[in-house]
Amino acid sequence: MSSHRIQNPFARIDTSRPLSFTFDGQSFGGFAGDTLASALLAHGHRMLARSFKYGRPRGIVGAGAEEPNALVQLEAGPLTIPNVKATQVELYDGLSACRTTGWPSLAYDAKSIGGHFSRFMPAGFYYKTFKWPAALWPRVEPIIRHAAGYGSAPVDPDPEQYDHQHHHADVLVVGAGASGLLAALGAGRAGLHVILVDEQNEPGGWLLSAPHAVIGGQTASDWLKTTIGELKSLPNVRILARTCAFALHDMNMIQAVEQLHDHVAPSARPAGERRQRLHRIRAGRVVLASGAIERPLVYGNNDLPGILTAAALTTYLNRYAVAVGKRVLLLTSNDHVYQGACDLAKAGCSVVLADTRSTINPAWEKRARAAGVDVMAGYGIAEAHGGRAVKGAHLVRLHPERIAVAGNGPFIDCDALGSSGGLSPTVHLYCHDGGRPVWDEKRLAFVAPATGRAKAGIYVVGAASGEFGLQNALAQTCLTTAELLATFDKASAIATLNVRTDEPDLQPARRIFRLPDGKPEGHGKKAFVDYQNDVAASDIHLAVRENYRSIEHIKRYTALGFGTDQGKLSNVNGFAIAADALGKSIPEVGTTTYRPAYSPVTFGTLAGAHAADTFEPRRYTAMHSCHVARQAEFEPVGQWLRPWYFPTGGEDLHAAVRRECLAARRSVAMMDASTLGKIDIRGRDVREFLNRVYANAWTQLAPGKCRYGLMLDENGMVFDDGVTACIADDHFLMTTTTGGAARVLTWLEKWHQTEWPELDVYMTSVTDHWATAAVVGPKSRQVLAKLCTDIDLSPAAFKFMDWREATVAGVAARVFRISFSGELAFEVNVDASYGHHVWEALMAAGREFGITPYGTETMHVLRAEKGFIIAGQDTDGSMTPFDLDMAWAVSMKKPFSFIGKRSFARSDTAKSDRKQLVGLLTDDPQVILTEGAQMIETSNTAPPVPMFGHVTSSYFSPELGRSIALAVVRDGIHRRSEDGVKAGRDIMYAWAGGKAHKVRIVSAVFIDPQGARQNV
Amino acid sequence: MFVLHCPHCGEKREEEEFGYGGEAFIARPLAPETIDDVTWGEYLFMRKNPKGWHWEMWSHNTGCRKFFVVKRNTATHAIDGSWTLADARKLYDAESKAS
Amino acid sequence: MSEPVMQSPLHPFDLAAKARPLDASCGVWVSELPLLGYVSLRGQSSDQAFTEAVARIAGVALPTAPCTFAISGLAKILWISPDEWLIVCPRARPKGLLGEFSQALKSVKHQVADNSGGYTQIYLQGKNARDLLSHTSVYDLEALTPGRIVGTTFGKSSLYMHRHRDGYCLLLRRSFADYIWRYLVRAAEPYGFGVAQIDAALIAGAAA
Amino acid sequence: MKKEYSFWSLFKQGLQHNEGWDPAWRSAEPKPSYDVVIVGAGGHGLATAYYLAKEHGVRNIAVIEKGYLGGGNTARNTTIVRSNYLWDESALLYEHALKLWEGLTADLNFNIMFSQRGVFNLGHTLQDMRDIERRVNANNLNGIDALVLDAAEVKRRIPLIDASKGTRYPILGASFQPRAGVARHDAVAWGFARGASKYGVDIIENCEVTGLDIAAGRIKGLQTSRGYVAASRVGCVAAGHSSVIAKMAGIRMPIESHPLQAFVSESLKPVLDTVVMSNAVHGYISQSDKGELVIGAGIDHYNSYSQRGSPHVIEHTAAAIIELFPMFSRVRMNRQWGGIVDTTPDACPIISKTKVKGLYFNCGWGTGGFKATPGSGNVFAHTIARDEPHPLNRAFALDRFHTGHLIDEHGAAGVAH
Ligand SMILES: Cc1cc2nc3c(=O)[nH]c(=O)nc-3n(C[C@H](O)[C@H](O)[C@H](O)COP(=O)(O)OP(=O)(O)OC[C@H]3O[C@@H](n4cnc5c(N)ncnc54)[C@H](O)[C@@H]3O)c2cc1C
Ligand SMILES: NC(=O)c1ccc[n+]([C@@H]2O[C@H](COP(=O)([O-])OP(=O)(O)OC[C@H]3O[C@@H](n4cnc5c(N)ncnc54)[C@H](O)[C@@H]3O)[C@@H](O)[C@H]2O)c1
Ligand SMILES: Cc1cc2nc3c(=O)[nH]c(=O)nc-3n(C[C@H](O)[C@H](O)[C@H](O)COP(=O)(O)O)c2cc1C
Ligand SMILES: [Zn+2]
Repeated sequence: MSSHRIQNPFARIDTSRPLSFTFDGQSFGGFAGDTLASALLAHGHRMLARSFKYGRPRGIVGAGAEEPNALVQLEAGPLTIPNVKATQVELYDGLSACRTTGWPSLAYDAKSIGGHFSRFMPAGFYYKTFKWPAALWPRVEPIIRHAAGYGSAPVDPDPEQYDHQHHHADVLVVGAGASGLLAALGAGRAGLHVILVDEQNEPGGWLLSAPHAVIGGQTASDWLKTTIGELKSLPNVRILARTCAFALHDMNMIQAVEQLHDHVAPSARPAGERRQRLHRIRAGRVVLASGAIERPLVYGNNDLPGILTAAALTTYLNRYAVAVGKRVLLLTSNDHVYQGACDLAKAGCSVVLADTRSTINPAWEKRARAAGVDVMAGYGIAEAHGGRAVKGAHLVRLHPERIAVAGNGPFIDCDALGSSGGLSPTVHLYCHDGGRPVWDEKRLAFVAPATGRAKAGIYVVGAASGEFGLQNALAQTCLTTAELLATFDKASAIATLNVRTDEPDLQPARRIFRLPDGKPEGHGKKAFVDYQNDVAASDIHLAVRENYRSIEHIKRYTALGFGTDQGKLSNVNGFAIAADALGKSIPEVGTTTYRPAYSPVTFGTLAGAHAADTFEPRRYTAMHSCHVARQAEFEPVGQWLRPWYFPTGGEDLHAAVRRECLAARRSVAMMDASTLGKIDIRGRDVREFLNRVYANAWTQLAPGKCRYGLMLDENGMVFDDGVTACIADDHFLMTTTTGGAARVLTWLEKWHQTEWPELDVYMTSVTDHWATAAVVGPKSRQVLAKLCTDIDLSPAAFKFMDWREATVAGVAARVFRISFSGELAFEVNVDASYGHHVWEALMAAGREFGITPYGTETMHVLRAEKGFIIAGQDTDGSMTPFDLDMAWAVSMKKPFSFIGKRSFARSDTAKSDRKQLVGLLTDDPQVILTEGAQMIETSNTAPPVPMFGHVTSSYFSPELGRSIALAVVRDGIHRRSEDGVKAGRDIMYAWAGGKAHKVRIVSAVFIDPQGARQNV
Repeated sequence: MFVLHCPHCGEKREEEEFGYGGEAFIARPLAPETIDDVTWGEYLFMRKNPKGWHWEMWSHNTGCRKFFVVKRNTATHAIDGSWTLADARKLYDAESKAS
Repeated sequence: MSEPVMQSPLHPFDLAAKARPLDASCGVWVSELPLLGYVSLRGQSSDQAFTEAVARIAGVALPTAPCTFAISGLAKILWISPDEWLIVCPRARPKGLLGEFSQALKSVKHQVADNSGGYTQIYLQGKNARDLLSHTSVYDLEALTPGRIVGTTFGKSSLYMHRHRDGYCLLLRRSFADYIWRYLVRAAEPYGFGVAQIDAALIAGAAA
Repeated sequence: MKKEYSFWSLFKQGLQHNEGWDPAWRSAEPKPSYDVVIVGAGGHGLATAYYLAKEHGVRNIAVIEKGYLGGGNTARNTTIVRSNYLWDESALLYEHALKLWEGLTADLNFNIMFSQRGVFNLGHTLQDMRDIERRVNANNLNGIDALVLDAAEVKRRIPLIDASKGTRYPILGASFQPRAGVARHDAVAWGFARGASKYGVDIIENCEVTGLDIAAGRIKGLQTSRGYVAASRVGCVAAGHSSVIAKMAGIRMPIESHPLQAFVSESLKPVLDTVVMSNAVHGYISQSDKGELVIGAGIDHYNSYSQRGSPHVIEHTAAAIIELFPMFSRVRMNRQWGGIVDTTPDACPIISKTKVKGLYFNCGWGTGGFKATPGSGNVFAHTIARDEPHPLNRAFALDRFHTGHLIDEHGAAGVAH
């Protein structure tokens, strides 16, 4: 048996299952049911950490989520977890943990040197220093950064998995203490769909620390057994242990994280299981039964290892069979510690209980003395003594009314010290979506009123609502639950439950937070409010002195409540001390904002399954496997993956593209164009509709014909383009860009539904239905002819910009004679189920002509040679059709003022010297300009240099044997050489990465301006 | 995180099923050519953006793909109701007349 | 020239090879209902001419109640929106249907479009089928009673789902099939996951 | 308030139990009238008052704040400071601010912990890289430091980043601005408040402006929750609330207020010594001097004044961060929060006179105005003092929404920052 372990049959540890673990490399033993904290305390291991700013020795203070000091690094390597609270680590065999602070060692911490000068490092220290010389700060900052921080992030990818689960429940109960269990029972018996979550490894809450309490004639432990038993038997109730509700969002959407792995030895973790699961619970009603956390009192040196909250001392004793000390000094302002004091005394500890109240609850005093507790009324602690552990404390007699020292008191030596300043209700979730806690002067607490947010479906029961006595808590839970059930028109089956307990009535607590030591604030020993951030009472007074008077300023100036405990122990003390310093009441000071997370939650849990290859969708075409088989390199385009180029025999991008381009220009090549958006549009008014949403005119287009269209936003700027075919008089098929498909469909629907519902037109996406192969090149007709015999492919019968129904490779197809390359080309569209078949059939048919598959890169080169734009590359949301020199694609005569038209007339948009799309030719034909190079007028580049536009597209054209580029240039259209401009205006420089290349501004069409080739 | 009632699907659905469509009832000028740049600019860019009740559009992206109108309080996130475009229009006009 | 062969979007996963008869080893059994016929239909349910013509051709009245579907001998008609339906039928049907509709609806406001290449369905069964969906979709599955169909989220994509026999049919777009399959497999892992041998009656049922 | 901050003063005060420190700024009661009233004591508002007093000799100034000073977006931003914007107008404005940042600690005698650790904007697609080239080249020609890095170089400088080809959006490269970095957001507000206060500016907190008094097209004063205040010039710097204040003057703004969320991890030992932003995967991250990872999410698309957003936005951002840094999957979120950002159609601010004489607006900074704080205050002070825009903010007048002269920075603004 380790030194501090006692016999306690009620404890929740299993002494028949010993476990071994290491801390900082040292081996220890513990039992199943222990936490890392209880197991270390069982060995009398006190100091676990050094403080953030002053490097002061620190030990375990709490017994759960409130722990500010004992942050450890759990395990090592890929499975390591930084900053876990030792009080929340369930022990398993072989567990290994390390401290996160204390350098070079816990015993000797470099920061403690600073500690000696702590008076020169008050709150706001950094803001006042290292300002001069300017060069100083950059050198100091890295040192500060290395002194900061607790645990270390892993450096390897996370080997474990996470997921999300969505629930829709009638009632979610947060907290499975006495109150939560009872509320769940009420809702469960009423037949509602109930979820009960508790962040601890087993239900029970405080009752697990008070096993001797009596409820309706049963001991607490029996009451728990029966109650939990019944809940488990109800099919409509689900209990989730190790599940922390960390956030409450609008309309009662609660996020809760369930721990599935961390309490199990890595070797024993079931494969395929998740480490953590995010439960997203949409609850009709929420019952907050989240209890309360005892706050410590604030006095000199109150941060010594061995000083805990009284509640924690009680919990370690009753739940973990650990007597943290043999000689225990307790300090309280209220009744809550008395039961614990009795239990400690009964367990054989010598217990002195100093009560700051001069008149104390006689009933409790009787019980305490009977148990052998030495009770001292009207005493406080001036300061605690000790180095790496508490050795004792210097008591003072307190003035019965004023917060002042009335006289000297004894020095009590002790090896454990616990204090209680009262309970702070756990109101966090009540406040996450805008709720505010209310200061209750009688209970000396910020409480969440039981039905304060009933309208929103949020109910609060038990300690969370300020009902601190067990019986009151349970009685109030019954009432509140009945109110909740009434909103479901259900009667309560727990209304008449016997919840009588054996506690004496509560006597009011004393209103005291910072104990007096007879000295002005800041003169005595540092009295800590927020342990994790080394915030002392004097820092709060200093902040106020410097006019950081809003509680939010105090928080931000001192870092009060900024830590990984989010001020669970410190905030209320901080607010009260601030009120004192400000001469205001506590409600006037108010609280800081409670925000998620109640307890920290891993990024992995938040991401859930949206990681690795399911991070975001990858969309594939029906021909994808054909491209994979041909070793294509892929490029993400929107959500899609498209073949970028098809390297063969170790080719690089340029070699492959060169080969692919020449094939398209000289013989035949093929591209997968399936990703283009396709929208089937039908209705009597379809032409009128197209007239409104496109810049050009659609009234005349005959069935069997296609037309290119520009789509503008209302600001007059091009945002999408594509070819639209007339299927029948009232029926069109629109194509959009790959990335734009979804946006365009929503855009069209929005205009139709919200502005022009009277138009007779329907739109349906058929993007996924069609697989499209673009057969491109002089020999494309021959290839197609081999597979398509039921239509006349001759130039006369099947003209450029025509489309036909046909059978290709035995499959019904729509063949479009359109071209994005300027070559003779046919786009074969088939039911995607046949996409693979048709692609392979075309490849086979084309083999004799050396048919060459090509990807997006070659597609870009081919279209650039023709001066065809790519929306999103040659446009950036600031280009009108005129800027693109595409006036031919705008019909200003259309009666209806199409989308974007009016904007052309605005003074800036109407300017003739806007940035316009042109072609560029470099002096040196081998030089390929950088896409994104800036256009300037001189080769002199001493900034600031006036810029006139930029290069949008740039390639080496294998066909021309030279480089070509597209650019947008201010007044570009009037600078083009062809149009015989004033000498020199056509000469500019394209500047990128420090190099300026001389270029000539030319037409954007580099090949076949008459379009002869596509018409053959 | 909202639950919105889709008047077309007749069900309450989670926010993630919807897309936000911005301020409702911004009428497009009937004869854009006849109005000046300022008026056109107002239509294009100026928004009420009230702190309080807001008539706004949402589209049921994963469901019926219909646009509909929600009256929501931008300060409290309270929702007063949701309606089809046509029904909402009537309520909105009535409200505008009242105030 | 080789005979035309169809490929379902999940073809690359070669489910046939992985398929086995149902047993107790898995909580979730999945199979694809491949290569069915899908026809998108739009029109006004207030227009008698439209509803009657459709009823005549489809052999069952158009479901006009939101989020419901109707089954006839030859097809299943899914309500998508107040003016949109998706007809699921055997693969041979759409060609005929399209003709018949266009004929019958000549003078009626409507739209029909073959979407057969654009969709596939996944059938989910097993004791944890519903649990699985609670991981992938935000929808309240309690409300997904037999006879109802809803479009909702699936991971970062979306799909339509409805009950079928003692399982669920997931109707999804072709290009998302790869993502949805991977997502589903990942989500099912904790429950044990198997590819179920596909039974012809099931496909027929799904089609009608 | 005369006391300078220095090692020496710290030492002296330390010996006196730090009891001798003066208020950092003077809290004032509203006077009946002021020459200039600034509405909104955020970083921008306080900077405006500071420069009005310091550079334009205006004496009788009040800054009126409905809450606590610096409690708006200044209190809740992820503090990224950079000037590598695309268009000349914005690049020069942000660069003006960056130059002021570089001397701000000394100027204010307040260490605002400006840390020039560099900012990466990752490129994940070919188009990203084109845009990066375009932006970096423009920056260089404007005399702004910026460079294009390839994937290998990104990996070398950010060893933890996943630069493998297998990711959803493989990293192809990045733009990098060495002089960019982060600053301590609260210190900026406090430093400017202290500085302005030294020049006699009245800083009035917990005082809400509830109405504007306008007669004959001229501003006369303001109604506030603490009474009427006369003023011949009023500068509104209310960020998320700009539309609300504009409405008091019968003006509609091209602004929508959206929630923008952020979150921090628990405090960790240093793992990331720079700032990483990615539009494609949609997240950005840095590590503060206190050790927490500071992470910004995208905006919620609905309008809101609630300072909170929807959780799926945070979840998506966490996923994005893991996509970039798979090891952070096991790191824990400590706290999340939201602000109210004032977004404009072209992702550029409005620093402008209005149709009401003497009424000026500085708003529309949306997701990215912290970086502009000193520059914004500096040019706005000029605009108010001279009743005409500073050359650097002429282009940011309201009339651009009528002429069509938008300055589309969506590319450079991208994700919130
Ligand atoms: C989560 C988040 C992350 C961000 N990240 C970055 C980033 O990394 N880099 C960056 O450059 N920018 C960032 N921003 C944007 C940046 O925070 C803002 O653009 C900038 O802080 C605006 O400063 P401000 O002083 O104008 O506004 P604020 O600080 O919001 O000040 C406006 C003030 O006006 C007050 N006010 C409003 N109405 C009234 C009234 N009626 N009467 C009196 N006072 C009133 C408010 O209370 C507020 O204090 C971020 C914003 C958010 C929310
Ligand atoms: N003396 C003390 O320190 C102390 C502390 C708490 C309760 N009590 C007493 O115990 C009795 C019963 O109290 P109760 O049932 O109202 O509270 P409780 O403290 O017994 O139970 C609250 C439970 O809620 C859980 N919880 C809190 N926040 C949570 C979250 N966000 N997610 C998941 N679980 C969460 C806790 O783990 C705990 O089990 C009362 O008489 C009360 O006064 C005493
Ligand atoms: C850069 C930055 C870092 C922050 N770091 C922390 C932190 O370490 N701990 C913490 O509790 N809050 C941190 N916060 C969040 C603040 O506590 C607070 O939530 C935020 O300023 C918004 O204010 P509000 O929550 O009061 O509305 C940080 C905020 C910012 C802007
Ligand atoms: Zn719907």
